[in-house]
Amino acid sequence: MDPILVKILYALLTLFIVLNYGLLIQGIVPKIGARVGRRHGIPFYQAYLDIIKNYSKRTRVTHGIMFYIGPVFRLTGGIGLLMFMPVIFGSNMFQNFSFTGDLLLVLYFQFFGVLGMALGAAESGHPHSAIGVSRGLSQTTAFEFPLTLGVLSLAVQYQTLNISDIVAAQQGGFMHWSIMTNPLAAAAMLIAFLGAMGRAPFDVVLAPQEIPIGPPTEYQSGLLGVLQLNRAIFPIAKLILFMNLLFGGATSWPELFLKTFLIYMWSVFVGVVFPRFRVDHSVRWFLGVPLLIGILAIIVTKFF
Amino acid sequence: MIYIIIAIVLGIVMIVMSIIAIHHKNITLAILSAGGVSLVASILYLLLAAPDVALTEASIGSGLTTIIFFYVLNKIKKHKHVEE
Amino acid sequence: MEKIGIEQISLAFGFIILMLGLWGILSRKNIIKIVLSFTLFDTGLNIIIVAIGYLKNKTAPILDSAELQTDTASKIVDPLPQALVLTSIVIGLGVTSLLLVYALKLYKEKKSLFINDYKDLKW
Amino acid sequence: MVNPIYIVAVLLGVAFTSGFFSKKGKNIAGYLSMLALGFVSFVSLQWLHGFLSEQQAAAQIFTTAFKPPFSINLLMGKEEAVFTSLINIMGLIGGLYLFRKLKETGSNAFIALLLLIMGLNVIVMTRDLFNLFVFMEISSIAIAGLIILSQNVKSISSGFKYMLAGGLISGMLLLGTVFLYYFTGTLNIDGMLQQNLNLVKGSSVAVFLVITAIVLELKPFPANGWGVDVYEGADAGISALISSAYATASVYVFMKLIPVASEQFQFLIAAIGIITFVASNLMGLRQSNPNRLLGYSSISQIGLLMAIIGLSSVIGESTNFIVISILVSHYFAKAGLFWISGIIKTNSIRDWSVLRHSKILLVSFGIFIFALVGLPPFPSFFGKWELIMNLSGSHNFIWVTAILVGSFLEAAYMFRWLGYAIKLELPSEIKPVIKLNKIIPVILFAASVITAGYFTGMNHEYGKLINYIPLAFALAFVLIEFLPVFIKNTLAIAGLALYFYLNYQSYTDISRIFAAIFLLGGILTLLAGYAYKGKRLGFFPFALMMFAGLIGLIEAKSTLEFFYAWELMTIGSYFLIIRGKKSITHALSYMLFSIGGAYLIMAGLGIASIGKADLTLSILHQVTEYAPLVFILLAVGFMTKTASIGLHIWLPGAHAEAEADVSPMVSAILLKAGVFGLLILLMAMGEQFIGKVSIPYLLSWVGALTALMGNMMAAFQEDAKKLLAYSSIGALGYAVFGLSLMSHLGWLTAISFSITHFMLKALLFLAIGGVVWRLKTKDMYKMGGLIKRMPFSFFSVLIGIIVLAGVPPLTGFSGKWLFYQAVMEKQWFLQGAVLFFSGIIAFLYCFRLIHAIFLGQLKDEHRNVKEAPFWILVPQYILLAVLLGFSFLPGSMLKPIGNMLLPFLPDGAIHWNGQLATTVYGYWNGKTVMIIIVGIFSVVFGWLWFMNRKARKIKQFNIVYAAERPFRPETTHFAYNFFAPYKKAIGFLVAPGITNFWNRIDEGAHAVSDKFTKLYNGNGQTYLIHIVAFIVVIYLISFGGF
Repeated sequence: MDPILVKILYALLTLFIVLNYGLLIQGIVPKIGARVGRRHGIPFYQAYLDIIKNYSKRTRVTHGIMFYIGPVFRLTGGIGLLMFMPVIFGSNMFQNFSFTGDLLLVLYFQFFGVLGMALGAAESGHPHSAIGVSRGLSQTTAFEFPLTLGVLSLAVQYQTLNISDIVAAQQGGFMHWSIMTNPLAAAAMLIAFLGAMGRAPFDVVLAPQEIPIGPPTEYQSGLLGVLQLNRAIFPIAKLILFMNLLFGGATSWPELFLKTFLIYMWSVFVGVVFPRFRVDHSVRWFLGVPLLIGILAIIVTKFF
Repeated sequence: MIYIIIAIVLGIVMIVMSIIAIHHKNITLAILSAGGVSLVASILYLLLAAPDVALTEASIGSGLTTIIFFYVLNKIKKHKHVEE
Repeated sequence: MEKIGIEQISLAFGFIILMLGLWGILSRKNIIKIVLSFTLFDTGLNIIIVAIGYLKNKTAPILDSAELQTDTASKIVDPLPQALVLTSIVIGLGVTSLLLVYALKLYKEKKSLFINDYKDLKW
Repeated sequence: MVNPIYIVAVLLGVAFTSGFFSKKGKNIAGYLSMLALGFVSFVSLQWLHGFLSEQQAAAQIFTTAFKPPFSINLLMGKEEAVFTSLINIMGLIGGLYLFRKLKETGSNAFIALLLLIMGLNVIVMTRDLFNLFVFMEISSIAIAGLIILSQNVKSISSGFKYMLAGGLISGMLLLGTVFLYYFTGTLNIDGMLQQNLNLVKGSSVAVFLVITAIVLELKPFPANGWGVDVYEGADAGISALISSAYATASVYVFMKLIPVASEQFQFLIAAIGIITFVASNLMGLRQSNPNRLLGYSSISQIGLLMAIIGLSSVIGESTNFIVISILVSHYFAKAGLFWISGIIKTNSIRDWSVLRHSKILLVSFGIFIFALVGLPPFPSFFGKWELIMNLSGSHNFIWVTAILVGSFLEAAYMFRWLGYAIKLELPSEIKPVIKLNKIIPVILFAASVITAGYFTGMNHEYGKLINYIPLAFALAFVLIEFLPVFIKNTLAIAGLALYFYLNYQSYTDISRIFAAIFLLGGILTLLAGYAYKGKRLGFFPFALMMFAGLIGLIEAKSTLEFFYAWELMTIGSYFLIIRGKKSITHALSYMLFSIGGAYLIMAGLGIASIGKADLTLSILHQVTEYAPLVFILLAVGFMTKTASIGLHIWLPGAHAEAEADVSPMVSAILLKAGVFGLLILLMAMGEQFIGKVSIPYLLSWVGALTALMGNMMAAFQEDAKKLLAYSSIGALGYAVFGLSLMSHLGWLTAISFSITHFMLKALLFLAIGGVVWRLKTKDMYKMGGLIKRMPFSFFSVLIGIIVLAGVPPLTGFSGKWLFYQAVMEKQWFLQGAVLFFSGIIAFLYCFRLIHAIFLGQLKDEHRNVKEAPFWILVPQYILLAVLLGFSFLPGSMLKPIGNMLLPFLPDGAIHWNGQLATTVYGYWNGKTVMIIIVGIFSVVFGWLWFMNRKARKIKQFNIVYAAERPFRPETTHFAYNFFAPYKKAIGFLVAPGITNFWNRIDEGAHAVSDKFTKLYNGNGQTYLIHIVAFIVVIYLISFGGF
């Protein structure tokens, strides 16, 4: 078979696994939260129900071309992010298309979906969408700064911007993981990770508890379904990225599930413990201590 | 020696007249004193072997200038008169 | 020390008159007085020039007598400064009269000869 | 040759004859006088021609049979021919200008004019000191006579002050003359020069008196209140005579006599001159009366000449060239400006917008100001250049600094004035009466100063190498201004295209890239010009002048050519910028920063030329002394154009207020000139150090902070074009950073980034320009929902911002990717992180730009807005096509650039395999990334489209709005202060500190100016005290051992 075709098929397989994993996590995590709070909670397959419901709605409305394309951008961004990353270390099958670009491509490609989504949401003309975008973008710029410093610190440490190489360098036991070899960078990145996941205390962007304020305000039916698919894929892609950079990657799917789940739980725990930040607070917060840690990480790796 | 004494006397006269010309409140007297300085100076020129300069100074520096001053002064006075 | 001659004395008086004139120019507030001080200033200047041109025991640079016709240059005083003074006196007259014309015109404008009144242009 | 004695004879004869004409005959007296002045002009010009064609030797003319010292002798040499020509022509043309006024007064007035000119002629020609005194007296009496013609109290009192000061000064001169005679036994200047006066005992006091008197004639600071008052009080025509003819003669007298003084005394006078120059220009800052302003300017220029002549022993043989070129500019310009002032008759420079009633006067006004400030192609440009080269070439940095500071101050008030004339509202009540005899002199002098500039250039060693063809092409458009835009635009495009076609092969590699940006970019932006209707007066000459300058930068071989081109570009762009509606202050600050930068460049090139025989640009390769200083001066100079942090405040306003197609010109193209300059500098000088700190390292921080500040400011703008302008500042910060890396990758980043930025900024400015064109507002919150009305513009902006933000797969990412490889290689991570942060902030404003304008709610008043004009869209879509092409095949652009850099930075750290780029750190395949993303996108889109093909399009207000239905788009469109939380969090970082800093400097200068001018209290007597005090102080300095 044509090697390209094989690659595409394996990529689709990856996508399928990740999608299901993402959807399940979406259901399981609230379920755990509910059980801890001694409530019954939603069924773990709730996310599947939502998607099916959205796709089977008969009323479908659109505000215009950008409104229509926005979710496409969003989902392309999520899938693309996954596609440009090696998922399972050492497995030829699950390298996806990571040979076409390095860490930088991944870092910048995150914004592809964000920007497209923001544009789509903006066309709806709903002020709440715009407010959500404003909040989201503001917060993103803030946590990206320590994140980048951390990533740069890793790049300095490993003298490469190639994700596979970074993962390779961490093999051989957890003492080789970046989180152990470069704790400062890891700290900066993991703090930034909280912002990237968009959970409490940084969830004012979507404001899930209130009447919907945030980019997807106007979306419904199939369009919302696309967004939900992305909401399943995109966080997992990010988790995989952090896993690759900080926790030595994964050599098999179970390892991947375990590591990503634990990383995910880190943001969940923080979210449970801390109250929500307002955007101006979170911006200042990210540009405070986390930024200093990031700078320190750079200095330490460069000079010591 | 006598020339020197004369020169000194002339000089003192000139200084005195200059001071009058500058400080006296009566403008007519002042103009006359200034003319006087010129006149005395022309005598000094004679002593300094410059007769032609002396002549010129006496006629122009002393005479003509004083006349012009009075002419202008008159015009100003007339003007003042008309105004009043 | 050289013996003091008439030219040194004249020079000194010339300077004194010059300075008095300058004093008048700088201190008087009446425009006519200022112009008057200018004539004094000029007179002092002229005295200085003539005194500089004067060399002792020489006669005037007018070649009328026969004895002066020979070896002229060593017997007469330097004629040049005297010529200069003549010119200077005439120019002085011109300047003085023009100053007076200005004084008159100024008076016509503001009915005042007080120089401090003419500060329309400044800064 | 006509014996020059006839100059005196004819003038005197006609003056006497005129005396006989009664009031009825005053016409005849007038014509006769003009005839006489024409004749003497002819005589002196004939001599001048003789000298210039080198057929003539200098001639001595004796008035009697004796030789000096017993007789008065006149000399007609080359300099005398120049100066008498200037004086006589001024007499003739100035007489023409004053003709009606003189005729009203009668034949006496003509006599005064003739006597003045005669006096000045003799002053120039005579070699006899006493003769000089006499004719100076005659001239000043004649001037006093002319001043009194205007029967108003200002004029008369100023004349009186003039007479008082003149009396004192001439007394001093006479005293000095007599003393000199006493000590040397001669009145002949040549005779004095033969005896070495330094050895003659006691002569120093005499020399002091004579020279100080002459210096006082030249109105040194602060003993010059009388001079300023005369310039203001006298009739403008007479002020022109004083400034151009009388001052010219005085300067020559000074030149003639200065060798008598000792070298030390010459330096003292030079110092006085430079103090006068700086102080007068400083005081000029706060003037609002045009004549008084011109007076200060006149005095300052003469002060400069005084300094130059005093420094002649340092400057050497080019002194005469410098003096004459600066003097000639001043002569034409000052006469012309005074004349224009006389036509306009206003008391405030704010009323000079009335000039716009007469285009030709406005043009002349501009020419004179440029000539005065010393911009090309006018004589003073070459003079000032030569001066600075000489002084800095001989280590006289303090003088250079003072001269440049003074010149800068002069430029400040001159350009403020020009701005007023071009931009301020027309006062309705004033309309100048323009008489033919008054306008002809102005035009004549304006034309002459250009011609003089050309000849000065031709007489300069490097000036004659300058390629004047592009400038001539630009100026030719002045002649066809009456044609409609369509034809002129076509001609301009054809001209640029032809020039590029003919020459691009002669440019070296990197120059060719910039030539393409400049010229092809020019053509693209000019295409948008077809959208304009009518004639578009004043656009094409200046646009093309800017392009001429840009071409010149590329073609420059010598330092002078480079500087000439730099200044030319500045002039052209200044006029482009000032075309904008509210751009008066922005254009001024643009000009001031440009001029300041240009002076730094000039000083840098001057210091670089130390010890070099020929001044080609290659001297930068071999700077031995003060290399870091040269580097800093040039770098800061270039960074005024790249608008780096601290020097950026001119840019936002200037670019925002400009017209739809001018903004891309000045933003996308012009800024690259600074990048080009920096590139040349870095190529030539390499890395320099201050102590142990590398200057490029400092530069990298400048770049990083510029990017951060620019982008952050952009995020908070409400004005769409201002947003783009700040974004340009930020983008140029990237370019500066890239250059500062001094590595192959760094430069590759910088150059490719420059190309990309050129395209996307042109694209965005054109698109937004088109929107502003239709909506007549630049405030984004007043727009919204325009995607429905202007889909093509929307698409341009969409692609533009994706490229700008550097999101893969479009070509903006290639810049980011390269940038990181370069940062990794150089290990400058902190700067890199700052730049990354600013790159993220770019998302904020990118989104805001497209959201507030095209998305959200459509306003009621925009429901019928049309798409942007076709011709504004054309260049956009050309650019779009190129951008998308590059995105698909980034290697095709980057690889050739990398090859071009190999000769300079041989370490080609990047390797290409098809479209796959690899460095030590990473890899990237633009083409594959593009294919993958497009693939995923189409699949998702296809699927969504399939699922939702029956989606219903709903109306504008049909949104989930808490069970309400909003009706007003204004309240529903969330756009104003879009990033409020962000501003609250870190807005303090963009508090206008730098603007305040510059404002405070400006205020400080004005306050000092105010203090200084208080010296001139208007009292004639005070002025006399100044004079006496001046004499005493100078005496104490030169004899008292101070």
